[in-house]
Amino acid sequence: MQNSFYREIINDHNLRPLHKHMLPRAQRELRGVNPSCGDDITLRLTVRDGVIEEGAYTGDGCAISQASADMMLDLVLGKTTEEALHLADIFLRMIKGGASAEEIGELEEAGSLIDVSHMPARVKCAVLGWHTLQNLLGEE
Amino acid sequence: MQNSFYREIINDHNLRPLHKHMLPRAQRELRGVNPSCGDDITLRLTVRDGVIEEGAYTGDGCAISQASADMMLDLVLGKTTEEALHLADIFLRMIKGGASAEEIGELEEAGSLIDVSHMPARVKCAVLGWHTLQNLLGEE
Amino acid sequence: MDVKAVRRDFPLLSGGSSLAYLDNAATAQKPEAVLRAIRDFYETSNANPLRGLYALSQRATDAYEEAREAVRDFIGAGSAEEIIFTRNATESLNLVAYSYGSLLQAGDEIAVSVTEHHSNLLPWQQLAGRTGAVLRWIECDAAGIITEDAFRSALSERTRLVAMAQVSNVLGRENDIRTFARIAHEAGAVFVCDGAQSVPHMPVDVRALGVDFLAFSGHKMCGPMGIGVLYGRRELLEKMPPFLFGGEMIEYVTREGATWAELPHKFEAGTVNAAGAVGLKAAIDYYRAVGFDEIVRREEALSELAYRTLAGIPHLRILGAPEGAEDSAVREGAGAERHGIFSFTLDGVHPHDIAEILSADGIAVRAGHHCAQVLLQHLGVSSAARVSLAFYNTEEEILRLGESLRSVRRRMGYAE
Amino acid sequence: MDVKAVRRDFPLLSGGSSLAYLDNAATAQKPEAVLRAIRDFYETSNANPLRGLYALSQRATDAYEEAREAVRDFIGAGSAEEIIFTRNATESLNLVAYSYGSLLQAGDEIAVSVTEHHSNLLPWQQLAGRTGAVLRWIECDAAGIITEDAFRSALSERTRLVAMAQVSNVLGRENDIRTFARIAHEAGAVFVCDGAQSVPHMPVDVRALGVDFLAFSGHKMCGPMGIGVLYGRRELLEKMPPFLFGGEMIEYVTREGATWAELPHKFEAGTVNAAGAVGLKAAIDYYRAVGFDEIVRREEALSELAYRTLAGIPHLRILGAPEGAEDSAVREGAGAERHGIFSFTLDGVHPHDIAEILSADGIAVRAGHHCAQVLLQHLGVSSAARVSLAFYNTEEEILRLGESLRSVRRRMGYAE
Ligand SMILES: Cc1ncc(COP(=O)(O)O)c(C=O)c1O
Ligand SMILES: Cc1ncc(COP(=O)(O)O)c(C=O)c1O
Repeated sequence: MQNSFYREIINDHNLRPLHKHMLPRAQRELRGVNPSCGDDITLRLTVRDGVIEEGAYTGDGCAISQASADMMLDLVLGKTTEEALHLADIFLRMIKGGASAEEIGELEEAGSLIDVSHMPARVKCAVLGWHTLQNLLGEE
Repeated sequence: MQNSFYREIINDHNLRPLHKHMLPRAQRELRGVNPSCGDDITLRLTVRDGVIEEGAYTGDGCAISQASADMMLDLVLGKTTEEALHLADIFLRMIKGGASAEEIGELEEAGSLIDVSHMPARVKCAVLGWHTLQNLLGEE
Repeated sequence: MDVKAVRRDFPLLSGGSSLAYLDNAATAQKPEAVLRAIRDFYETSNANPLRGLYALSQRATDAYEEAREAVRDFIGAGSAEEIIFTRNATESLNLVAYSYGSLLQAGDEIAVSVTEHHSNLLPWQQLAGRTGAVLRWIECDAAGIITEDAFRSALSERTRLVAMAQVSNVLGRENDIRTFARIAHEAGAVFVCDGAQSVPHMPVDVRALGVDFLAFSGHKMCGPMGIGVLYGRRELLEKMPPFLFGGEMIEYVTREGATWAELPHKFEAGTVNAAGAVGLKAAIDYYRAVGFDEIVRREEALSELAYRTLAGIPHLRILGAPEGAEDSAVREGAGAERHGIFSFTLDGVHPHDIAEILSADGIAVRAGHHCAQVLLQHLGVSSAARVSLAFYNTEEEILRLGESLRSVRRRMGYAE
Repeated sequence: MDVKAVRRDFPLLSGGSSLAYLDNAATAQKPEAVLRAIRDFYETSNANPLRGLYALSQRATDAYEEAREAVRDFIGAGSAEEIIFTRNATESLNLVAYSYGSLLQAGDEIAVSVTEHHSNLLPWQQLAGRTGAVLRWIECDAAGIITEDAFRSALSERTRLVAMAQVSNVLGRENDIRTFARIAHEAGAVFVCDGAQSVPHMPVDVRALGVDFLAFSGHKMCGPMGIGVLYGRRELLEKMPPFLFGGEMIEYVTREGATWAELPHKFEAGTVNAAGAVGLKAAIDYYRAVGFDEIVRREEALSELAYRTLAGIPHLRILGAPEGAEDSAVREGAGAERHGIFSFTLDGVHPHDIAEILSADGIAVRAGHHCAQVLLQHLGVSSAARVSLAFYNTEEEILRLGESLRSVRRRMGYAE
């Protein structure tokens, strides 16, 4: 499983991330860390009228943590904060094995991380960005 | 083993001790205790010119601890403190399995406690009086 | 219950030895299922749990966490994070005394019953010494019973912690933990329950009892040695500092300081005893397979028989029983109330001699202070013999015990 | 050494699985002899040791005390009373920190090396916090080596205690304990040696080394989980207060206070893990049967091969190795010096991804901070992969590791 898993989307998002950069005009930022493995992400967003207009992350960590954050931003940019939280909820349930196929469809590319639900040691990596997003948006 | 062991000399010394009484004119007294089982002996002696003239014990405890003290007094009364310490040394070695048959002969009746060397849980009971004697005579 | 079949599950009991093992309060025998579970773990899942990314370590982690879940379910805890694996009940109680105890201050009061095992007494006595807290004693009556009045009179508005066993390891009496925990809470104290002698013998539900902490040992309930449990209410565990420091219990460490892992790991420093936890789970499964109700019923019946047998023996005095109880006078249920634990003396014979003679007859009982010197002082004896039963004991073993006991005074040289 | 034969002794390794288990520094696999010893204990000798007067309890006591004697002999201690059974090395070190630590005062100094495992670091950091003692760091150089100068400069006339591992669990380097212990003693300090990674891999003699305390775990040397050892010099143990309080560690208890049992029981509260101790003895016997010299020779050879293999892999950096070491440049003995422990990074690939990919190839290595965050901060990495060997590993496994590692960057999407 893991072999092919690494070969596809994840490697791409890890090696050639679309959203891994600074965001000078960010309104909000939050750091999320997995102390046990050293995954470390800082998420930055600009929200206007309830819509996530801009977003990016910086950080360091395993392919899964970085790719997952990148896919997440791909998905939530341009969406309302409500929609973003809804998607985060689905993602976290998917990783725990509790989301429907239909819901997973809503996650688009991030749905490919469903494999992590069979890799308990990597769950923390996959959800790091999403938890950080929840905390950042929940902060209002 | 234990069955016959209890049937003989020990029961006799336990039930009808010769030296279990107070000793009003005692010069020296010392208490010895086995905390784990509650064996408790107070040994009292009168020593004149290096000879144990009078001796007795009071206390409480299992048959082995009481009988052993009684036999010990039987043996050391009238002997010099040096001889008494020599006999105590033999007794303690016997219980640990390190005395010769000849030495054990010197212990007279107390030699019957050799069986205790096969009953590790009772070693402390058997040696209580003898240790107390050593401490009492060593105190000078 | 088919006792013969049950005994066949226990290699030590079924190996052709005629030993009557009546020292179950000290430690229980182990069924084949527990031995097999330990071996299986080492043969198929042995790795250091919690940190490995490879499949073997994941298997070890799963086995360990399944054991935690089994314990949670067994004692009715709300969450597996409230289950901390320790070495034994003693360590569980020390953990609370060191960690929760560090929140106490001089002048605070700790109430402990006089019937406690040293493991639920010394940690509090030492804590009082360290902090300047005051140790208050909850007294029992001559029968070993702690009344509500006695309980209340040991408490004050300064009481911060109450420690009490659910079942005494000397008297076998069960304390009314539910009531006492409620009263303790009303006084603003936390309630630490020593379940070492109750969890193996009756269904215990921490939420129904309302206790804040519960400690017990695997080895007394047919599980392996080296594994114990501390249940703690989450809110309390969360505010408590760690006890042991080392691997697996941290979040961040720098030269200046450290932050701690989440529950339950915060309290599990170093490599865990996963094989022990797996063995404990197998013991719980075994209890389930035999049926806990069945176990309780059988132990009650054996207890009744044992009480009647002991009460009928001349010169024998059961600790905490009315003076001179005689066979015919034994009230129904008086035995079952003792949960299979009977401590006694025999006039003129030291308990060590009793145990030695019974041992010669192939009967294993304990003699001594049973790690409850304060209780024995209170009852005015320096030592006692103790019989303690488990469901795998037989009526025949109890009758053999009775016969052997009847012969002891004669064999010690008394004319009956 | 006939490795094939040795591997047949290990059920998990010989069960037809093709797993290359290279996480031995985390925990070792168990030979059949150890599993059998545990089972034998429960089948023939299971009782609560130390207090029973009946034959079964005596057997349990004998088995337990024979295990203590085997440990004494194994590490060259003067007396079995200096051997305390604990749960693991972590608990052993915490015992010293709580108990010996209580004799320290504000302003006293504790010296700890930056290379330590959290289990030999946090207890001292916490002790400093509790007592007001000052924690001083013994620095290592970029290769992870602690020089005598570095050691001396962390000591002062206020140093009361020095804590150091004999072998680092990250770098595999061996510290010159004999020299450091002597210097510590000259400064008036006691020397605590963490032997978790040394005792399983080299003959350790506490008197030859001159250490005051030595801690190690059974599970890292083919013994069971849940049993560890603390060696302590008798004079020190005697003046130390007990750590855990409860059954079996007292002499007298009254309502007012207590006096303690003699060594080693003073430090072994509650029911002991006799089966665990018996399992550890079986592991020691197994080491003897295979031959410790043989084990050391073989582990040195495997270490050499592993170092050469790793050093030859592009983009791979071994922690504490000279920058850009290349296959041909590897000095003879440079691998053996690491006692089978190699931590490394691979440019552009997070260690978790390395471990995951190796796991997919049936190779078990660890990734993370290895409970040594202070060392990793010092070396400037946040995480690393680690290979750790035992005598039952094979050359073929190491070659497979090399191949697999060579493919990792490609499989992560890099063009080599
Ligand atoms: C150097 C070192 N010290 C201490 C420990 C702690 O050992 P344990 O987890 O068995 O307590 C370890 C193992 O993880 C170690 O490698
Ligand atoms: C009531 C009670 N509490 C605590 C303990 C201590 O249990 P352990 O020795 O397993 O820690 C015991 C058993 O000896 C006990 O009977």
